[in-house]
Amino acid sequence: METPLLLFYLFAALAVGSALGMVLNLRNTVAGAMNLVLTMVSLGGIYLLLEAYLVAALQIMVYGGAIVVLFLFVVMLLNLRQDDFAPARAWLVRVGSALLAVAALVGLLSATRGLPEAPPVPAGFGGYAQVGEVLYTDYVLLVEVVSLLLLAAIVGALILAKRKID
Amino acid sequence: MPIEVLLKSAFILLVIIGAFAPVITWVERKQSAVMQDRIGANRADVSGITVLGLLHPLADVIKLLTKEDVVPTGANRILHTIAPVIAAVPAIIAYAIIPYGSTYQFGDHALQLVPADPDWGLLYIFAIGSIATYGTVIAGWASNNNWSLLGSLRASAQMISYEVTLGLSVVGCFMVFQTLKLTDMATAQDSTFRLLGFLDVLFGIPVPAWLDWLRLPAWGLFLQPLGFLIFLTCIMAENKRPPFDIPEGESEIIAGYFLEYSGMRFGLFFMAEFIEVVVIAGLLTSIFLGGWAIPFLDQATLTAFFAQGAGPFAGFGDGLANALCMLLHFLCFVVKVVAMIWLQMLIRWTLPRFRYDQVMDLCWKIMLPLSIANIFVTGLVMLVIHG
Amino acid sequence: MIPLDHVIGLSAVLFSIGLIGVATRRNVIVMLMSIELMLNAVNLAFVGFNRMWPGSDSAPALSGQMFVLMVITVAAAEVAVGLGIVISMFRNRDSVDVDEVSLLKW
Amino acid sequence: MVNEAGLPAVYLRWIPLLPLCAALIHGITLGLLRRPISKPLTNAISCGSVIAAFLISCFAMADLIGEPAGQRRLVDDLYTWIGSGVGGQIFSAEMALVVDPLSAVMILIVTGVGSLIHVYSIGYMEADHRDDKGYQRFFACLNLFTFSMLCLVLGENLVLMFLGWEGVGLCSYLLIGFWYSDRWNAYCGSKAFIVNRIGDFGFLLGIFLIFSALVQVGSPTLSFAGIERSFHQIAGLSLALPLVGEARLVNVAGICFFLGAAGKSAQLPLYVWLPDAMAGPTPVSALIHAATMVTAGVYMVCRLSFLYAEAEVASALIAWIGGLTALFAATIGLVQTDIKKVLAYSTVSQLGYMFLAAGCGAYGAAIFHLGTHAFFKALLFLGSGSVILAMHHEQDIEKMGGLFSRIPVTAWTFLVGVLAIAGTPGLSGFFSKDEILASSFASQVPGHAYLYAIGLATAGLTSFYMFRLFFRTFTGECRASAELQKQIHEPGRSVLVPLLVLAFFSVTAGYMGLPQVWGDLLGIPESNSLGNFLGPVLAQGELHHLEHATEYLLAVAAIAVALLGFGLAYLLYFARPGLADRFADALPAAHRTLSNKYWVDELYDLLIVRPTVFLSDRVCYRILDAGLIDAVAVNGTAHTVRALAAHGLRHLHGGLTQSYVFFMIAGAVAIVGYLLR
Repeated sequence: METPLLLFYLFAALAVGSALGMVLNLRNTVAGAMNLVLTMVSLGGIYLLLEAYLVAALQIMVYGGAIVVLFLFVVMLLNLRQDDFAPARAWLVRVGSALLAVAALVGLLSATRGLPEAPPVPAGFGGYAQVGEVLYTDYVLLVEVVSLLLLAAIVGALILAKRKID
Repeated sequence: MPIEVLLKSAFILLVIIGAFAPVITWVERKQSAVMQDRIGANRADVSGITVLGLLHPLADVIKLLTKEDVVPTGANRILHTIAPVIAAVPAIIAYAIIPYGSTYQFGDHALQLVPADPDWGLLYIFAIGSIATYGTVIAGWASNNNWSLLGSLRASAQMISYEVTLGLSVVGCFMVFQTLKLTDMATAQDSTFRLLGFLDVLFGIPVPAWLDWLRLPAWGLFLQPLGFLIFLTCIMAENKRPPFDIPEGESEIIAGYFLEYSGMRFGLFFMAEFIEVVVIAGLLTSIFLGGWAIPFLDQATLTAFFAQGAGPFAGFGDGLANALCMLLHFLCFVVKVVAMIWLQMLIRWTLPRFRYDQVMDLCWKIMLPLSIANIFVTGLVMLVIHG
Repeated sequence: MIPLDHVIGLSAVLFSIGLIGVATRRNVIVMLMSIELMLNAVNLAFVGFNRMWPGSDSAPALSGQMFVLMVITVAAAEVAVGLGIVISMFRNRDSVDVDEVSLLKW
Repeated sequence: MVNEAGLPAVYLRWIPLLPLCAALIHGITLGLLRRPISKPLTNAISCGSVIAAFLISCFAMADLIGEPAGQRRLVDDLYTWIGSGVGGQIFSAEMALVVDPLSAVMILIVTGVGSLIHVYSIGYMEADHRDDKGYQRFFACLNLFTFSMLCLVLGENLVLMFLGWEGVGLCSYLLIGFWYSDRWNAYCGSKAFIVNRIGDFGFLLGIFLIFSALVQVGSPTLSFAGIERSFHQIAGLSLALPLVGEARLVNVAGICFFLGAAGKSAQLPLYVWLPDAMAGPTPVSALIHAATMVTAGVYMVCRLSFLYAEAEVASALIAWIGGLTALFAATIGLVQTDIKKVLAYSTVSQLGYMFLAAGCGAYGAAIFHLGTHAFFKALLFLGSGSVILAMHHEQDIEKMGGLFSRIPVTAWTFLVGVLAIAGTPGLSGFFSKDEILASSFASQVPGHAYLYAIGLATAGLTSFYMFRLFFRTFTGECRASAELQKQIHEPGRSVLVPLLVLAFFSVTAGYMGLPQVWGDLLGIPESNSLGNFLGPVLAQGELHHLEHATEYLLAVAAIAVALLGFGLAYLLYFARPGLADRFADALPAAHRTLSNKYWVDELYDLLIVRPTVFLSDRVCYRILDAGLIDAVAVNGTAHTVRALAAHGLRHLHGGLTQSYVFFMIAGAVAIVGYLLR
């Protein structure tokens, strides 16, 4: 087996394993978050294999470096040591949802068989220069919209989390 | 090819980790002693020989390796164990893209003195730098100690805050050098610019030819002075050393996130910090000080001089000329790195620790707007120059 | 070469895991993390499909990666607001259990 | 054909913009900031802007005259207002202002008379005792009106003209109901607005018709020059109408446009609003309801003269309606006792004259009369305003009399106005009216002899009721109460100066367009300078050629009729004051009919207003809106949803977040399943 494929399976196994680790880890939210980081980093590796270099770097920087740290920060801020919740209400709904999700998975897996072989990529594909050029020409409106969204989110988060000074 | 990469990696690890990092601990002790008007580390001796205190790093290592490794009760054993590794590894692998020399042609083979040269260069540093945050955060949380947790909280907030500004501060350099690769940046800085050229470009006043010698190296330091200051501040804050050491804050929270660590685990945190000092010096050198470039003497001139120049160096041939050039470049790089390390030490021992709110204010209210303004001004100037 | 149906399949698997997480876990923070996982799974699919149709040298097609960038940004915004809600929720209820916040009904 | 592009003249924009800026300043300080500015500043801004506009208009006029006769056209193209395409053709309506001889005459009248009336308003509104807070509001509306009127006149295309058209309608409404605290005034304002809307609907239909016809022939445009250029293509088109059958498109469009003109210019059957519009302040009556706005219809017909020259049915209709309106309004004017009402009916009558001329194809004569009428009617209105001020807002001529010695300046200038409108030889009204009568005599409109007779009769009636007004107001015994008599005095200078200026022009304005027949008599070649000036932009209707002898005869007839009217008025109201009442008693039916204005208002009330109100109230409101839309559709939907939610759906909303997640997943799975089926 060639190296990229081997790496892909390695990363895929890591991603799935850590994703399961996150979802199934019932006791420890921090461990769950660390599992999530592992998933993110593995996905970053897979992006590299798929020649999406800038996306890979941003994946690790933003997801790994910012988003999950934020999760950890909140977990620590709230000092959630362990999840020791009582048995869930509405367990039927939860089980139903899980079953439905599995059903959807089976359907999706059966539908995505036999995709064509990927063609060779153009020069500079997925590099910062090319992505940046497309981003700030064809998709510049999208950038503006998203920046507005971010501004709104900043203000919203500030208002939500601000401690009221009485 | 892999062998060459391995060799290059081994070389950098040997030089940096094997030589620099231990020596830095000594330098720090000595420098602080000088600055505080005392004698400093001079007690460790092997049968009476102290060698200016240079044996202290050795003694440190022996002490740390032989100490008991304590995991507090109630701590999360796995995360407690992993945390120092997560903290140290990114610092070490960051060296991979710092060029300590240019590309040299030996016959058919081009030797590039950098272990890895990815297209997205600096983004790699930011990516692994963001991973390094976890080491600190996890360490504090896994210790099951309130002081540690407080240290982690402070560390996580401080590190993700400064990461933003850190990224923005080098955007100016990206724009000026038109690249994200550190190797290309160093090459771009291997030239000079007219000190009075701005008169010509911005105001259309011709600069007389007899003033042409009035030049500066095209270093990031001179092209992006504000960027340099912001970058230096932010990356020192990322390293959590004084004056940004509030996550450790001995007088407030004892030792912060690594309070519950002992032995070589503590040693790893300790080492990571010092390795990062070297990484920071390397980055500063590559981005702002021209890397391996010798000021006013670009590579082509130098090689040509050695290859067919006059005097005692005449006629070495291309191979030897390149080798000599490589040696000079590497020495130049080392000198600059040492200077930058010294600068950091100077700052670390000069300034007192910030308060937590001061650190945050500095980041969000001063550094961030300044870095954005820097980008704007850079863009404007480039627009004027390039039309 | 990496077979793309494996990439898409991995994406589907991760998405389902995230879905199960959202559907079954009661810890709001874990739910949010599961949503992040789902978003990541979708990103993976985007990158995979972009790899399948990368365009030509003269006209590289990068729509998939553009989408990923946007999704990452939106995810960041979502986390900022979501965690803000979590904090205020914890402040009011002293808990991050979704079952505890059930006042808005009927 | 005038050069369509025209000379660029960027200063033109300031003619309408200056009054607009003034109106905006007033609007912002008054409406947004709620800080009324001081009276002197208000005066300076309002009058200053209009006077400046007048000066710029003069400049434009000078520029225009400097050009050779065929190329007199100044254009200021600001920007493309409506840019669009119609079926592969580019269509654009420009925000462009055009000054050609026709609009040049109009802007001079609008800004010239307008600035005099602005100045007059300072004195009039200062002395107005009723509501001091409205001072700035009044000037804001007046400036806005000036802007709209200039927009109407200068507009390069039909849409821009329509903008101004609606703008003047709005300002007219605002100013008629200026003292809105009196319900009657508000009612009059609404009446004017609603009646005008009927006309505007016709105008709009005309625009649509012309535009669709132009689209049909492949040259979509709305600019006057463009329509004129492509007009030969649509001249032959016809239109299938219900009831009437095939009709020529130009006739239908012409009638539609005329409906708009009839609304704005108070012609039969839409004249009813103008007499009631006298509820507004007198300067408003002078500016809007005598000199400028009401002549917009005449201006529009002349502007579209190329269309009407082809549309003989529409032209005949215009001529007949104009003639009938002239006579009809004049008869009502005979018995009115409100000084402003008499003048209002006189205005309607004179507008009828103008339409008579336009319908007969003598567009130049119509504009000529428009100009002279603007001067003497503004003079008469301002004079009546001066009288009203002197009489402390008493408008009934039965309570006046003997004012000649008390307010001599007003009386003399009023007399000049009366003489001018009555057709005294040598004054402005004589020449313009004479030209209209001559052209109606010479026209080819069916029944033109009757039209001439009607015009002649109207001239006599005009002379009669105007002198009646003068005698009743200024001569004889003063019939006002004793304490009022003591307070009667001449108003201030800002009222009198405009009167004097207007009196001067009422006398002399006729010599601008001295008909050639009189020019020959006096030995002046090319004496009709106004007509020659307007000539290139107006179409020429087909008129019989008249010998000079015939024209002198016609003039003599007109003078005789005017003298007859004067003599009768002199006899009834000056020499033998009791005789008039005996006349009225002798013919009770006629007198009642005339004093009740032929019961037209009552007729409209019965035929149109009441059914409409009934329909809207009983059917549209109670059954359709309240019964069907509100009760069934709006509230019914809400009730249904509420009932459904209260009894079933709310149980789905259990407050458990993850049950919602379940539904979401179920939906997503359903969609995925459907897509993968």
